Amino acid sequence: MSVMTLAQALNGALDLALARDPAVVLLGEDIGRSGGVFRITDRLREKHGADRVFDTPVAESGIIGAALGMAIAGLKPVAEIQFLGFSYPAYDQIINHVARIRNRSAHRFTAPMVVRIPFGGGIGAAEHHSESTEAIYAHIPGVKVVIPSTPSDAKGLLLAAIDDPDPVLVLEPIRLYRAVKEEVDEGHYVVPIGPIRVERDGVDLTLISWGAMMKETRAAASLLEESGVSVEVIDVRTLSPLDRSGIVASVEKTGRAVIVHEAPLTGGFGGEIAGVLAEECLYSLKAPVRRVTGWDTVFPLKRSEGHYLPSTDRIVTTARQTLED
Amino acid sequence: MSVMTLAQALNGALDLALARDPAVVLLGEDIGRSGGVFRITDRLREKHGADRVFDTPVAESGIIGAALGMAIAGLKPVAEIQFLGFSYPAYDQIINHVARIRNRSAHRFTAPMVVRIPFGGGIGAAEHHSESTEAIYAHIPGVKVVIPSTPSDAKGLLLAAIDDPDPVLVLEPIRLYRAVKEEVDEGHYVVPIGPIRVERDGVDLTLISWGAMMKETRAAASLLEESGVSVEVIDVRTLSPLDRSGIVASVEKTGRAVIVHEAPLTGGFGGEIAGVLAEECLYSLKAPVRRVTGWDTVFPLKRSEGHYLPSTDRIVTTARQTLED
Amino acid sequence: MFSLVNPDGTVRDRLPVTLDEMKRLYADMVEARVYDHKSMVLQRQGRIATYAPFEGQEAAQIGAAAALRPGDWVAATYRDAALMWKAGYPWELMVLSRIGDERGGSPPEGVNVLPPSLTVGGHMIHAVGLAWAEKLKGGDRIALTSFGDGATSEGDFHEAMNFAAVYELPVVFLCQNNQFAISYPRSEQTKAASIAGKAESYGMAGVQVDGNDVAAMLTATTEAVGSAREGKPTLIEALTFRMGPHTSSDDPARYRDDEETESWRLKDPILRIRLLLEKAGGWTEEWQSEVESVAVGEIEASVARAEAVPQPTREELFSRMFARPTPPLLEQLRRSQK
Amino acid sequence: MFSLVNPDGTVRDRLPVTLDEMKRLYADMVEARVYDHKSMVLQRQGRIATYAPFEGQEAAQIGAAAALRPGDWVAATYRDAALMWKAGYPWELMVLSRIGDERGGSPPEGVNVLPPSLTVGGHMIHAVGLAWAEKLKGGDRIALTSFGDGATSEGDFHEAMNFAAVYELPVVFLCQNNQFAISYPRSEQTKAASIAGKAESYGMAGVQVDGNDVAAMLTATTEAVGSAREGKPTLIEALTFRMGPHTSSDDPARYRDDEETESWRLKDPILRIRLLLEKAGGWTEEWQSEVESVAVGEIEASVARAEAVPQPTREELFSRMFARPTPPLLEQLRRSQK
Ligand SMILES: Cc1ncc(C[n+]2csc(CCOP(=O)(O)OP(=O)(O)O)c2C)c(N)n1
Ligand SMILES: Cc1ncc(C[n+]2csc(CCOP(=O)(O)OP(=O)(O)O)c2C)c(N)n1
Ligand SMILES: [Mg+2]
Ligand SMILES: [Mg+2]
Repeated sequence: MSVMTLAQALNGALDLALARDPAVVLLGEDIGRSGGVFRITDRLREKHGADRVFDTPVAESGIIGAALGMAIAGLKPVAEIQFLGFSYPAYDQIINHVARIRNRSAHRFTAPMVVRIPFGGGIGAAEHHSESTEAIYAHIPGVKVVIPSTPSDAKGLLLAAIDDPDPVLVLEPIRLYRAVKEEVDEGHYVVPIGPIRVERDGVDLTLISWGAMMKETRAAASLLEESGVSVEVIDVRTLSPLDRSGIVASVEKTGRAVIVHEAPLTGGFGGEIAGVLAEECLYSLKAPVRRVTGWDTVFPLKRSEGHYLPSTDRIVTTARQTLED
Repeated sequence: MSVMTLAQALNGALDLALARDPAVVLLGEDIGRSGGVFRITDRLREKHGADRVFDTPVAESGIIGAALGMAIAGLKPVAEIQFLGFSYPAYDQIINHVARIRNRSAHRFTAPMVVRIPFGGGIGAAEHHSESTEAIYAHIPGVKVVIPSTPSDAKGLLLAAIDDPDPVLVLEPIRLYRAVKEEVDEGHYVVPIGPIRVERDGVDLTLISWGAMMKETRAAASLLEESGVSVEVIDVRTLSPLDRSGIVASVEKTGRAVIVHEAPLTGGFGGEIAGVLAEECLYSLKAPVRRVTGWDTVFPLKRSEGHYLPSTDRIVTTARQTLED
Repeated sequence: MFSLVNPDGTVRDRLPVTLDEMKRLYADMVEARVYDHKSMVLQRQGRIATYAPFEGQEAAQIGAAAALRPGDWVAATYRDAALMWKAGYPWELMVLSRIGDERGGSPPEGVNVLPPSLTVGGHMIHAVGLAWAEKLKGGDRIALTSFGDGATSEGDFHEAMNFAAVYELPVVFLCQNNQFAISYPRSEQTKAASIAGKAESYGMAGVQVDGNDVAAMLTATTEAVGSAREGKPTLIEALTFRMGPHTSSDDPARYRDDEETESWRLKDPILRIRLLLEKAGGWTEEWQSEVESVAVGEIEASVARAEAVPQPTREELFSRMFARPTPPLLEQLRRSQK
Repeated sequence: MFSLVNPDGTVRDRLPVTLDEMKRLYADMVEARVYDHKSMVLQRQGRIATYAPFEGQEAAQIGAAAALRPGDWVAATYRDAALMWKAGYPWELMVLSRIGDERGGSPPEGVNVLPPSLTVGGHMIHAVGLAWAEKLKGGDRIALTSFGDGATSEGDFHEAMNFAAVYELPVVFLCQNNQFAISYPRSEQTKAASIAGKAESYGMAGVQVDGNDVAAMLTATTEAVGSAREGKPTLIEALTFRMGPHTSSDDPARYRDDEETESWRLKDPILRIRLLLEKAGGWTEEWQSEVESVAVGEIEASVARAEAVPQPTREELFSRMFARPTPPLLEQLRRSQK
């Protein structure tokens, strides 16, 4: 065990994967010589060789499509897209090919590959560098989508993704890369893809979130606890396949739910979860489900980030309303 | 007035738009000489000229990006993407540029453009030709998404889209192009973008759907009415901006809701609507909200379509369960 | 343009292909055409869904595939049934796909031919990735990807060509320029003098070949495969023509006149080899009818086997998504069964 | 490679640019560099967000923009502040954008310069659409789009180039080949001998220009703009070098050695014109310091004005999305206010 940031945990996972399985290769823009714009692949090219870690031309569709070909031929490519806002040129490859080759070929050809993508805002970045469009990926049948919010989950989910016989998207919360530290096992271990993580047990209210928003969600939970509210906190971790029963079990217990995400409200993945609660928890719900999310706007530039991003305060206020209903 | 199919109504709307506004131009693959694979632009090139109706190279990103440039420069382009399954190469242009140019330039540059896309399955088509991925478009801040299910709505919504100062996606249900006929006003008129259409009034249950699934939804409503159930049927028509209050008003009245769509369940737009009901209608809901949708699978080939597509029967059965709760 | 056999069956200088090989290629083209015509009939009879005929392109497809070794990868299109078959993909499975059954997408082990891509352009980069993997694994397999003139306008063509050249990958890019992308003519698709010429902007070799000359296609592709094995990708532009409609639901009368089509009939890829074989004394009435009956027998049997495949179960729809169905899929399967 | 002024300020044959013009271009480059250096300082001081410096590329940008007429369209990148400014986009608004305020994206009426695109490659096709509209409207405006060497690998480059050529549109494609895409060198980005050469595969004219020679850039771009007005697009490859980091958060030491950078210092675009002007007797100490103080004054004033712009309101976040805010936006705005 040693204390690591989320970024270090990811780097460690990739290092380990490259060392233990010769089929693992990395490709992406600036991931080699410069170690990635967020240094997640730092030193991996020096360590494992230029024939394992590839810098690529600036072509996202090419990166994902080439990774798919590699995967079909038996490698385990881990591709990086530099920011989620630049993943869209590859959306066609992901939804039409990566997600479908197994079905198209009735299991004859498969895509054991991983796509790592930094995402989310809150760092005053330029346009396109703060996107949270996880919902458009979680809606694709045939790909799995995981979003770690702690260093140990980051390493375990990434290693599970690399072991998975099917394609997995790993969305990495930029804002948390270096914001959180914790003890992480240096060896190889996996965090299963699917199950939610109940980060904190409670009986009065369930706060449901994922990615960078876990930070504000945790803070809100602590504030609520201080005022005597028993809060259950769920880190969804895997958006697809969704752990419906895990979420339902918690809300059946608490009877109250607030969902928190950074993406715009309409069509965001919070709608899916609220929908699940409307289907499964009607009789146990003591108050309306509420969503604390970004607004239906473009993610703004630095000066307006505060107007857009869900704050701890907004979460607490919404939770209190929900407790009063 | 004269009786038209949905396809004829769309063709009439485009004909009218080209005639009344010189700024309107059409571009897309095979829309000129051959009049489009579904003949929606039939004869428009002969009638309005090769400098108004353009056949393009096979390049979806190019089509949408060029249309955006045209729109910024003051034209009103109406672009066609041949099938929704082929729209993804243009997803980047739509989410990163078409939807953002107004915000990016603080109103200085705008995108008064329309993108028409045939979508949906049920005709035993080949792979990629049966997609219903409306949810990934309805989640994009900055574009509006409409889905007509009747000839008069098709014409009115398309004309409204062309008049709209902002970008509008018009998703056209392939299965209904020639399946429904009705009296349509030959003149120019618009159906406002936004409001739902209550197609049938009822008090016991609300059926909510859009696009081709309106066919099965209508059929289910009739069967239920025959057995004495008073069903309210909502054609959502506009997914974005969503008419939350219109939907909520209906469900507050009936206390029961079943949402029907062809897209896969998880992350489908039905989740958003069920989520809205969980937020707004908890106290009036007499039964859990239910979704009758496609499964979380790739849309299958002809032989398995019946295993995937929501049937009138599935809608009726689900409605009855909801009435019994 | 590189060509060896003229439309009248005469040969430009000497032929690097043996008479027996030519007879084999001829027989294969005949069988392919039987499949093509049969498929159009099946479609009209409603026994298969939309079909994209390749009549006129038999030489481009059979000649190119004949240059491959077992184990080489192929990523082709909806119009490449002849190419895929010659590379080992059974007719039967292609019919099954057209019947609307995903199991048609699963060729036998050892046949490294991907089920055809129906998105224009999306699959070329897969060949690049396949070749990249083979290069890293140190094998000598290559990947051939086939696509049309229209596909060269997609951004994916550009990215695939560039990656192949940048990483010096064993890929052969085969563009069957059949002069149309549905209704859009090659002359408008690009203002480039030739599609083969596009190779240069990737630092890649490009060659224009008479796509209706099976000997030229075999020879040019064999050369390209050879350089591919040395890490030098090539773009082959096969000049050919789609004699039929784009698909069974297309009406060519809307965008091209019969004269153009008829002018290409004289350049028919099968006819010219028959004339060549006649001149070379390698052709007899008996042999022709034998070739035809073998072909008809093969195709009829393949169609019969495909149509005998039982309907897919609902379970398969769910089980095909992942190695192991996810909990949501299992739950949905349960719901679907009540 | 087309060039007119050597690094030492000597001129190859005669200069098609007047001495006064050269002095104007020189002064503009000096002002641009002042802006560039000032921006790096502002970034370190935390007064603006990430900044992408263009030092070394002043000639490519000022020379190209000098060839444009008022009303011509420009679609450029995050690194093209000098080009955009010369085309009429106020420094002040570019600073405002970097401060993190969308209102910086709104140039004055009549200035047809789009706010810069931060997606690599996505904006070239917008220039194509802009030019297409102008052609249809029958005006004689052209569109110039600027992008880097890395952007030429994106599929969007391919589609934009093809559309421009196919429809014979008044577009100028300006590639500032500054040798790197972040850490990825031009030599790996494409195996093509030159980027200019890629024009041929679209049936377009391509020219390679010394991007550090403002006279050559002005001359070549003026010619390209001329043919554009006749419906003939051109691809200009400006050979230049990014002297600074990719952005303020990049560390070039990881991927390139100082020698390479230093070798380009000798080819500095400003230095060579100063030497030229000295030789031509068009340069004096006084004039230089006057030019510099004007530049500093302009930039300082622009920064001051930008920083004086009041914070954006929450309402603006919602009102910027559509011509009229939609009901969901209005409701969300209400919620955001409690
Ligand atoms: C990405 C994408 N866009 C559009 C289509 C619709 N479409 C199917 S075939 C075709 C024309 C392709 O022409 P070409 O590449 O020349 O191949 P050919 O059909 O002539 O063999 C088009 C536009 C598609 N299948 N995929
Ligand atoms: C579509 C997309 N992919 C990746 C990025 C990340 N990125 C920003 S700049 C850059 C390199 C661009 O290099 P080049 O085109 O040569 O322009 P330069 O920065 O050298 O001026 C990359 C990869 C992006 N902004 N957009
Ligand atoms: Mg073709
Ligand atoms: Mg560069």
